[in-house]
Amino acid sequence: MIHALWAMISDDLPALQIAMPLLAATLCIIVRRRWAAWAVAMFVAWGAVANAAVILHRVLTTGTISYAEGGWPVPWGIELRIDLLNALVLLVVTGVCAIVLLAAPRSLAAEVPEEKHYLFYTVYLLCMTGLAGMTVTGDAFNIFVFLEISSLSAYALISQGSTRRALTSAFQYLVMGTIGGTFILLGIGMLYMTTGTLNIVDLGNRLAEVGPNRTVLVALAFITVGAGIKLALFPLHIWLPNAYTYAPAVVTAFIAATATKVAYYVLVRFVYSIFRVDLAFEVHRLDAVLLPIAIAAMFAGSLVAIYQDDIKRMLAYSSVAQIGYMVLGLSLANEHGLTGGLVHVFNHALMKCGLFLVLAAVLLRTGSTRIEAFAGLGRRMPLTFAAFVVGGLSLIGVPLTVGFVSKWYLVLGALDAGLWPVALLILLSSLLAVVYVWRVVEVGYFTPPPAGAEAVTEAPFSVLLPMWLLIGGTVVFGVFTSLSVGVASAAARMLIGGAS
Amino acid sequence: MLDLVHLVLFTFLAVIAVAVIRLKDLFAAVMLMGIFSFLSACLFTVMDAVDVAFTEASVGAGISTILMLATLALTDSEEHPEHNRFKLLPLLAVVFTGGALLYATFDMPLYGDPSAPIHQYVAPHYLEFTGADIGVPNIVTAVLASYRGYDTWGETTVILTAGVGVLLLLGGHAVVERFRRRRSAGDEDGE
Amino acid sequence: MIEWGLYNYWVVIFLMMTGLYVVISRGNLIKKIIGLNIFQVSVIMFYISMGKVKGGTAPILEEGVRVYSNPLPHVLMLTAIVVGVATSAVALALVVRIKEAYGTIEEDEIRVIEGEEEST
Amino acid sequence: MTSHVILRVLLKLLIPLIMLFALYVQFHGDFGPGGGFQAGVIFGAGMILYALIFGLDRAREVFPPRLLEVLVATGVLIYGGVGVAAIFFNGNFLEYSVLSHDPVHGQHLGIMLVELGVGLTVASVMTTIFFQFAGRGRTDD
Repeated sequence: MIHALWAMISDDLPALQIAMPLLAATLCIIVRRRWAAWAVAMFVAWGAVANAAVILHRVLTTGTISYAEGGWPVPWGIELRIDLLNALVLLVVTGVCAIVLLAAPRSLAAEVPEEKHYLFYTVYLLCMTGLAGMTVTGDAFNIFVFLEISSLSAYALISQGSTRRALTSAFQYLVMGTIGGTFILLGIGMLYMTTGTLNIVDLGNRLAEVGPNRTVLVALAFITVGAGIKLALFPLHIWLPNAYTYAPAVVTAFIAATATKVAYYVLVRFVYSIFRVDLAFEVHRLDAVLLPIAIAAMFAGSLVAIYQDDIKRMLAYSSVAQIGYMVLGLSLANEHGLTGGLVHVFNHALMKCGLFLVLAAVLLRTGSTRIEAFAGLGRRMPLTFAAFVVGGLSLIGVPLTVGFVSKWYLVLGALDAGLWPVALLILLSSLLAVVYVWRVVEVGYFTPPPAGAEAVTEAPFSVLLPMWLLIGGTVVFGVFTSLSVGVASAAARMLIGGAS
Repeated sequence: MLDLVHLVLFTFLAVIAVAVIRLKDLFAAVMLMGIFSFLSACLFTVMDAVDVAFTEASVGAGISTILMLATLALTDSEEHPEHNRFKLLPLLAVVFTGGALLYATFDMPLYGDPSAPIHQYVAPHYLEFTGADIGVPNIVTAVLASYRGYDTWGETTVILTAGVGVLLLLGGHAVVERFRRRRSAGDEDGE
Repeated sequence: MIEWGLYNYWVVIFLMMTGLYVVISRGNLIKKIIGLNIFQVSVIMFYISMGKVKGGTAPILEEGVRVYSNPLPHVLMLTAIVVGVATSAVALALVVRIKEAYGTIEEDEIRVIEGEEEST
Repeated sequence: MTSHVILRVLLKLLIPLIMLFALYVQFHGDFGPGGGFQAGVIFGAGMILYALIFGLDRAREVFPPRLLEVLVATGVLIYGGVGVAAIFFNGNFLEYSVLSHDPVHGQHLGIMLVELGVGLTVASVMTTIFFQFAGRGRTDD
């Protein structure tokens, strides 16, 4: 019976990856009860992780998977196409979604009325579906459709923060995000106009035949700017600090680790699979634009982070800097550099999601995420605070953490490109991270809690577990790099080679 | 004849778009936006996109306008003009973006040119095989629901997301108030 | 017969940019949404323009008709219209909540209120 | 809403016609312009009109918000259900051809069902959104 079922669906896993969470989201509305909705979400989220793992395994063993939605062959129908690059991103998105869900009921109860939790889980699953949908699809317009699903649900999730500033942050994100999405739509329109197709592989091949022209150049510009807004590339990042600061804690943990990563994936996909290295970098010199911007982002994000008193906002600015590293990897356009950028998608998701869950725990116990709330936490919430320290070390890029791995490959990439000043700047910007992480560590271990402060206890297990799963991951994957770096470097080789 | 209609519609659309910038009265601006949508729908008909025209007329001129009016009833219907100082940066940004798009047009196929790439590849397949594959005369329906049915499922999900999003934002007013009170009674730094 | 050539695109670009200008230059939140709408509808016009074939008719199969306009941009834009109205609905709901929480829907006034909140 | 007698009487006659037109658009989409989305919007507009004329309370009695919520979900569920059903008939996701012995007939069936799902979701979402906006202005809720 089980075997028969498996034989039936085993070829349809790419489609089920999207279909199951989406159907589960609608089920959450129907069941309505808070715990039932959570159970449905948990079940399907962990199922999605398993599915993504099977897909990654299959891609590693048998190569790129192509799935024709509706049974219509390419280019007439929509294709799902999963290679090493999106298999990795898919695992990140589903994994983060499932792990954060563990902490959701406890953390949400403090911020969102219980009667609304079922709607919250619905939108949460929709957001995950949107992000996963953007990741697996092989069709340029389909990326736009799922981009809008994920964006709309992200706006709704962010607006659920407990202060009124969540509303204005969500609105600001909505306006910028819609402009970004529409820019991407315009860019896709221009590509379609010059080639007549929407399938990504087909687009790449036909674009190579057409060669450079003015419409293609502007399409590249619009897609870069549109994706730049969605991935919060400096100076288009202004929506991000507010959105991360005022969203509910679990939403920040989820969005910070997934939404910008998938936007980065989209940019990589367009640049390397559609425009491809010769058009994007040799003809149109995209690197001349992106490289300075990425370096500016690394420094601007870290510098501003140092002066923040709200730790949530501090980590948000740190994300701006980390996105700079990823884009740096993209714009180096060599194998080591791109490996560094791609592996940082995985690594940064681990550490940022873990760190934001630390903040969720602190918020739950002290009612604030401002730096004063951290006074004496090293003793009062030892496990939580230790997680912050490990995550912070990873942000800095200390050896044996994942942060080191990414920076190692970025430095190698910069040296390969003959840009040793860039390598130096990578190291220099890490020092800035030391400053802002140390500020918190100092307060946590060396500032005594204010006299008469309420007793604070260790965070509940349901928050500690996902937190340490992720923070533990930053050490495990910092030591055993074969999986993450292996997949990322193979993906980078494939992308630079021009095949997809 | 159709070209004349095309020209007149374009003129009206341009006038309306500029008027929206200037208008202080939000009620009038919303009505103009409804008219903008309706005129666009007419333009889509001229360009043979009857399904799109139908949708734009019912959504843009209908539902959107109703929602805008409902929002105006709950908020302000006047823009505060003192906030509209002239700012140079937005104008520069728009001129630059528009310039880039203008630059792009010079390698685009001319309007209506049957030899444009999009009329040579993929689309002819739909025109040729829809009859045999699907047996539905309206090719737009066939492509929408079958060839690109996955997109349309995504589109339906977008609508679902909007509905649930609005429920999250506006639903259960009393529930939210109770939650606020309970929270601020529990801890002082509630909000 | 008017030869549209590229003029058609130019008018559409003008409309697009007018919408974008309203979004980024006006401080009133509802005005911003109206601007977004105009921007999105103009992008739809851009797609529909490229689908037109001279002398063609609407892509509904009929006896005796040889030339049809391209149906694919129409299909894509049906989706885009839906995305537009969905975004508007969520944006308007946010505006209603912002009005309730701040008492205003002008960006500048909201910024002043938030500035005071931070300094206390 | 006690005045406007003429309006109310006229609209009472008009609303069934609007609903009928929505159904026509829903099921005639294969042949002419129209389909699930447009039909859903028209149907939603009919319900909104009802709420405008007879008041929100009565409209909520006719279309309870909870029912609308379930209908919103059902539409997407039908669409996805057709897709998953195709998998169980040994096809790909959303491959309607396998739903019947004759591929073209399967396509007809699939398109009709998914359009129904689209119409259902769109109509109920439009109504839900309007109810939420209209209900917001009042103190009780």
